[in-house]
Amino acid sequence: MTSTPLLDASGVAKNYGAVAALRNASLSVLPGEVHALMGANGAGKSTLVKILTGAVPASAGRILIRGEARDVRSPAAARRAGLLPVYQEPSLIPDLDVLSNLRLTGTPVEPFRAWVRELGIPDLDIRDTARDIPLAVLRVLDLARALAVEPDVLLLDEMTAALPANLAEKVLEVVRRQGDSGRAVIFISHRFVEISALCDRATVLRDGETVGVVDIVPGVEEKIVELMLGARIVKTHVAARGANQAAATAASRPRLGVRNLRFGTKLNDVSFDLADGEVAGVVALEGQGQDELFAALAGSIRPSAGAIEVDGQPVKFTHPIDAIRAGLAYVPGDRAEALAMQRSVRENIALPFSAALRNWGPINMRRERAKVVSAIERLRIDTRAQGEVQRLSGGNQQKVTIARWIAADARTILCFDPTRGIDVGTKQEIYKLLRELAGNGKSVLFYTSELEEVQRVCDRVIVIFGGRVVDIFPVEEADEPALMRAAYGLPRGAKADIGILADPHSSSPETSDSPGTTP
Amino acid sequence: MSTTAIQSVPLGRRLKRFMADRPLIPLIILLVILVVILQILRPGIVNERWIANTIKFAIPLAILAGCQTMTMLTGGIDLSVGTVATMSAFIMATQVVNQDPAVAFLLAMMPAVLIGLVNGIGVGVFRVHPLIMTLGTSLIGTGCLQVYQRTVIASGAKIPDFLAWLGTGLTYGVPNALLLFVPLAALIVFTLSRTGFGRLLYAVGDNEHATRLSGVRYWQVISALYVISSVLAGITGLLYIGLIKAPSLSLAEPLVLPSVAAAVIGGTSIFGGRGGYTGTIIGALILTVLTTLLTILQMPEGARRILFGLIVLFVTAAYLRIVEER
Amino acid sequence: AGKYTIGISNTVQGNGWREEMVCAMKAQALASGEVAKLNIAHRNTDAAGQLEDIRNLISAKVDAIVVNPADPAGIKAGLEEATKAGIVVVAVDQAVTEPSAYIISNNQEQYAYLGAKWLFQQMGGKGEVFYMRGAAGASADSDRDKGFKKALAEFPDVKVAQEVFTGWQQDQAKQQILSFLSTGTPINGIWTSGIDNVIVDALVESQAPLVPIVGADNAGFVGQLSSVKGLVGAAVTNPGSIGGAGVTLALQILDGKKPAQQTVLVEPQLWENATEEGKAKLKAAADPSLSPEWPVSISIPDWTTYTKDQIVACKGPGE
Amino acid sequence: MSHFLRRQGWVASLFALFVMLFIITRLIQPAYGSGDFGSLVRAVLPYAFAVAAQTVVVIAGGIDLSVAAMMALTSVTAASMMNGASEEYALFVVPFVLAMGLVLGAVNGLLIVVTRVPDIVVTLATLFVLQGAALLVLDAPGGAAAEWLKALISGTVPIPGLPDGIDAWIPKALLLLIICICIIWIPLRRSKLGLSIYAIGSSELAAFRSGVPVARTRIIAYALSGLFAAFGGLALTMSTGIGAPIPGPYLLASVAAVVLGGVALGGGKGGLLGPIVAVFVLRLVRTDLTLLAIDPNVTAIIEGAIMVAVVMFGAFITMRGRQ
Ligand SMILES: Nc1ncnc2c1ncn2[C@@H]1O[C@H](COP(=O)(O)OP(=O)(O)OP(=O)(O)O)[C@@H](O)[C@H]1O
Ligand SMILES: Nc1ncnc2c1ncn2[C@@H]1O[C@H](COP(=O)(O)OP(=O)(O)OP(=O)(O)O)[C@@H](O)[C@H]1O
Ligand SMILES: [Mg+2]
Ligand SMILES: [Mg+2]
Repeated sequence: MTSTPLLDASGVAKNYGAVAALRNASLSVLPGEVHALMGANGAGKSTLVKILTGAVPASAGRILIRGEARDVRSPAAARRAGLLPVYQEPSLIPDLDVLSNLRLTGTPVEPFRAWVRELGIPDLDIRDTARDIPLAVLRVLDLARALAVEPDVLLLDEMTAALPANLAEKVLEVVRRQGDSGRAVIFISHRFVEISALCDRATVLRDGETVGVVDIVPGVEEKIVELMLGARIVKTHVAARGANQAAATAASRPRLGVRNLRFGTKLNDVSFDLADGEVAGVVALEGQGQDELFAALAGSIRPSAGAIEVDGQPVKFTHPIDAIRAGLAYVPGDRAEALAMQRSVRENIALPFSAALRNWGPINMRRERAKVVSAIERLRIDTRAQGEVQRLSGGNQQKVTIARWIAADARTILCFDPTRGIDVGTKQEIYKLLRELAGNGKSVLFYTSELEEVQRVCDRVIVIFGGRVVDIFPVEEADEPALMRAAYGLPRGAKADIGILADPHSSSPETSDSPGTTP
Repeated sequence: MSTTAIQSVPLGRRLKRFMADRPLIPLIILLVILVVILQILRPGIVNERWIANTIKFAIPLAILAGCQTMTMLTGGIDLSVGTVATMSAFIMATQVVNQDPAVAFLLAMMPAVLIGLVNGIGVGVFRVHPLIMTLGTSLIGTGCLQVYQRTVIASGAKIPDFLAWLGTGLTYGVPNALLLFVPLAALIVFTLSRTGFGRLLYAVGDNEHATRLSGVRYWQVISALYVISSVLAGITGLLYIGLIKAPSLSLAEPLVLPSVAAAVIGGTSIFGGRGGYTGTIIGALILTVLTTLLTILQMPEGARRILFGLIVLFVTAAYLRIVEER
Repeated sequence: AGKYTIGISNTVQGNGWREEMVCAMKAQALASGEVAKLNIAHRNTDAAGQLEDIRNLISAKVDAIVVNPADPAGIKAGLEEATKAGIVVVAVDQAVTEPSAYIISNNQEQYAYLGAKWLFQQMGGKGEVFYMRGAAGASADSDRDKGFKKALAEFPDVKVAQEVFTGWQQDQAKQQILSFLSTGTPINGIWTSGIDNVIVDALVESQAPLVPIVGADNAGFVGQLSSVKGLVGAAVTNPGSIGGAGVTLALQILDGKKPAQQTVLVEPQLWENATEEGKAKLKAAADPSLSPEWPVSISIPDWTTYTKDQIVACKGPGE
Repeated sequence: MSHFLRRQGWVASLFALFVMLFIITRLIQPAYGSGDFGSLVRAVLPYAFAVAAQTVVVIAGGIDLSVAAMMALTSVTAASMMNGASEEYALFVVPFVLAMGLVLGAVNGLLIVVTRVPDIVVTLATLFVLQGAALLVLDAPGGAAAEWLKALISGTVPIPGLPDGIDAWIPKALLLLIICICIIWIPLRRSKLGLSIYAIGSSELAAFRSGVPVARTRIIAYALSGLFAAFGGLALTMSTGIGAPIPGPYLLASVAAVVLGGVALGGGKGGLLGPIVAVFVLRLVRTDLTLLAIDPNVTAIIEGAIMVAVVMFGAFITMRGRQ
């Protein structure tokens, strides 16, 4: 293929004050290609997308669209040039209903509806206000809106990160077909499975610079990781707990007990235990009640029936502080929910220290500093832009939300999809961290939308479907097909074709960063 | 990640970055420019006496602007400070005629605490927008003051000597009011930067949901905040009556809008999460000097107001330009 | 015992003068024994708001409306409607352009002229005067400005050193005078539009020379005229009790005793402390028991019949 | 249906409150009739325009502190231009003043966009500027208004096909208000521009990324606000027949009515109907207080308490709804 690239950017640079988000990035996308853009957290992927689509002006660089130099100054101009993004954060107007959002962007309604159905959301009411729509669905709508105008180049920034497996699959299918129809897609993801299932080539960014363009062939992952991380090659073996540990945890009294928990129509009867030193995974498709379960445990909502026990004592939470006092710390999936974006990393981490009325007085700065710094170091947070959390990259922001509870030394951590949008290196760190915490006797309840993580980190898997616990089984039995079937509410052992992730050909290269956890 | 290389940056850029990191400096420069203009227009005006006067009038404004700074940090605003200050001043001046000063003081501070509490509960518990809540309580307070005023028409009024000393007195040419203000300002600055409560104000204004997840009870923070704001306003009222020495039913009302302006000029964001008190103090000084400047100018009142508006806009815009990065 | 309902409309709240006016209305209504109920609309608003109040009073079917107009011309339509509805309309303090309305008013132009003339005489017919006006754009202020300018024209050697608008706000006035004093500009006299006691305070505090000052008959200032050593000044009466007179006039008309002309002007008096005779007047007038913002002339001979206790109690019929 | 209720529920309850107050008014003063209602509408008129001006910018995520000053300036300009001029000249004055409001409003928006100073500060500054300009136009209340303009808001017009009994309840002022607002608001609300105004209020970033020209939309929102304020200024001149350079109490009243009317101060939510019904409610409360001859000092307390109570009640309802 020697056709001119649809999009050709070179020498792109972007400075935010003293921070250079991009130094010398280049990207060239051919027609009919699904092109992966990869890089560690903070490498500048999102920034590049924003520049290409006119959301942010570049400090330097040249952008050619179909061989012509174009100055894309605004998202509207990019749209006219045939470039449509789906950004890392949802960009529907929260207070307008879906229909108005479509009219605002001049999106035709019928194609949009068709795409929405295709993407696996059959019952969307387009008079619903965007604010009331769950995050995952919003992302899909964002995508459908872009698809509806048949863009030449679709730019997807971590499109699948916040999606449950069933929706993610549909997205991947649709994206692949885009490539087949002669259009191009720029696809950002930290999940190698997706990259290898989908993409033709990958451009790798490191520290704001393009460090390589590779063809996606089986086994290339190793190379990409090397490129992405440069000298910092991490090869951690996050082993699940050993057998002796298993015995220990089984014997001890449960740290957290959930008994017949109900909440409205979302949670119907959830019961399980969480032991000291255990990491329990929660697996569920989108909207099966996992949000409510975590919210109830975090004290954000009051369950309508059932009981929560901590160390065998029944507890009632009326406010998150009650849960925190009982040692339960909640890390929400959406970092924007957890962070004061204009404040410093330090203040964000130290926030729980001042929460209680009796801690409103003068702060012991030395002690605080020590704790904060140790948490920062433990999570390896990139502190170049620590004055304001909003300037950190998405992944580093995510780390701050966890660091807070490490600093506060919480005994039980409720992690809701903590690795959403985090690069492989960082993911490894977080897995290790969670295991380490468990090793220190802490308990972790861990919901993840990436099934393969379950095997890495968890001791046990709790499967929720339709607001009920449908299965609980040890990690040894939790291979991806089994998890997938369970998540769909199918009995264990049944066989069903459930999409490309079950396809052995596309998931087989997934070895580079999942060393030997599958039995 | 590699450290960013120290490049040779042009001087102008470096200067700008230097000032951006210390937002107080450009504000002080703006203040000095205004003073210099004043001195050019009326040579000799900038003398010891003028400085003392300016400080005397800037202090009540600065304290009220402190109330605005703190409430604005949480994304709120306190429009009832004018009424609260007036109430405590009026009650003090009328009660001290027949009461022990200490009793009069307590009586004077009572409505302040009460209004602060009502504001706090309205905003913190019922989630009424602070603008409406404080506007409402300020209307209610004014009404109550009017009713109260009728019961004391015959008793006359008196300004306690201590307040007059504090409000107008000078010691070695230095206004006594500084004795109250300096510790108060230090306390506010310290509270905002080095206490848990101050941290929470910023955090609540930035992302309330996040603070909730960290275990912060919003209503506690907000109630405490509005009570503190009201108490500060009450104290301002007492100081102000010592300065003006004429109790009236609208004594401190004219300070309300300028107090908001002082906080904003000083760099506090009206949307919450950003700002500080030192900037506010300079903001209050800038406004006070500006008022003098316009009094001195011989021009029609209309033109004077136009100039005032334009200068406020220019000062804020210039300040933003300097402090803003990029 | 009374039979009439009287409506009152006032558009400035929280100012001592206006409060006294309202209390005088109440006290007079009570003292007359002819009024069953007062219906008072008393708030801070503009001419359009006063129109609303007047129309509400018409809806309330009052027998007479006593109004301190926000503007002479701006409420014409409302007053006309009131007259058409058979309601007696009396404007106090300022004139109105509606011909059917009766007016009993302090003569604002004369108020300024009298005070300014005395002041310029005290200054020996020459020198610089600090001219502290009321609120820019208020009609009482522009009337007073006419009187001041008239006096100024009679003394060609008197110059206005500085003209400021106090907005009838004490804090503003004090800040203005202090700023002005610190410029060191010499002045020979100060004319104020009724914000007076804070000016004396400012002069005393800053140990500036006490130049002659003209103010209004506010209790605070009248007290200062007798008590502050070395202060030469004059208080021009601008009785808030004019409100009581308005009620009396309305009742007279309701009782069928129409006055000879539509307009009754109450002429101001000047009390100065430069002569023994003036001092005696001041002494008689001074009333330290009053709130310092209240004018001391709490009654108007022939027009008001209440006692001091009644006006100070500020109670109307049925309260 | 549920969409409609969720969106219009607040307006509907406000309207119910208004009807209830109206019934109370009739109980207090059985003779309260169509003429009195006409008075109410005339009192509402300037407030309604002020609140419309405020609503537009609040929906766009801003606030306009210069509303009352803009009304004063347009009012004195109209009054001084019409002073001693012919009746026909007013035909020129009205569009001139409206255009002036539009342009000055746009300047507000432009300053906000260009200086990047927060809207609250810019409009505070223009508040002083406009007030000063009003004082330069007329240093004391004065001027005049054409008779036909004044007649435009008094009495009723016979509407063909309506019985007189009903016609009497539709005063000209109400028609004028409805027409002026409908001509501007209804087409706007349905247009892409209207959506853009909601969009920048709801989330500026999302709006920008959806291709909305944020700066232009903001300027237009402020221009519209200026236009409505100019209508308000004209309404003042029409009802009083003069222009007064000191702004009336319309600023705080407009903000209060915006919130009472269910428009979130953060922007992006609500409509124009709610705030205008809120203005009717507030004015009728005033009438009732006067009819009841309540102690005037207590009326301030009552008005404040009602404002706080209604908003608290609304907040309480939303809180309940959320749980
Ligand atoms: N507005 C901003 N101000 C200052 N620095 C910024 C800003 N936005 C991004 N940065 C910095 O630019 C760098 C690149 O950020 P970007 O969001 O593009 O990373 P990313 O590759 O998308 O990372 P992630 O995978 O975590 O989303 C980071 O170091 C970040 O701190
Ligand atoms: N300002 C601070 N700086 C650093 N660490 C702090 C600070 N305040 C509290 N901590 C630490 O955070 C943890 C929780 O402190 P906190 O005082 O909130 O205890 P708590 O869990 O509420 O106490 P208790 O369980 O006794 O009620 C402790 O480990 C404490 O040492
Ligand atoms: Mg990113
Ligand atoms: Mg990411």
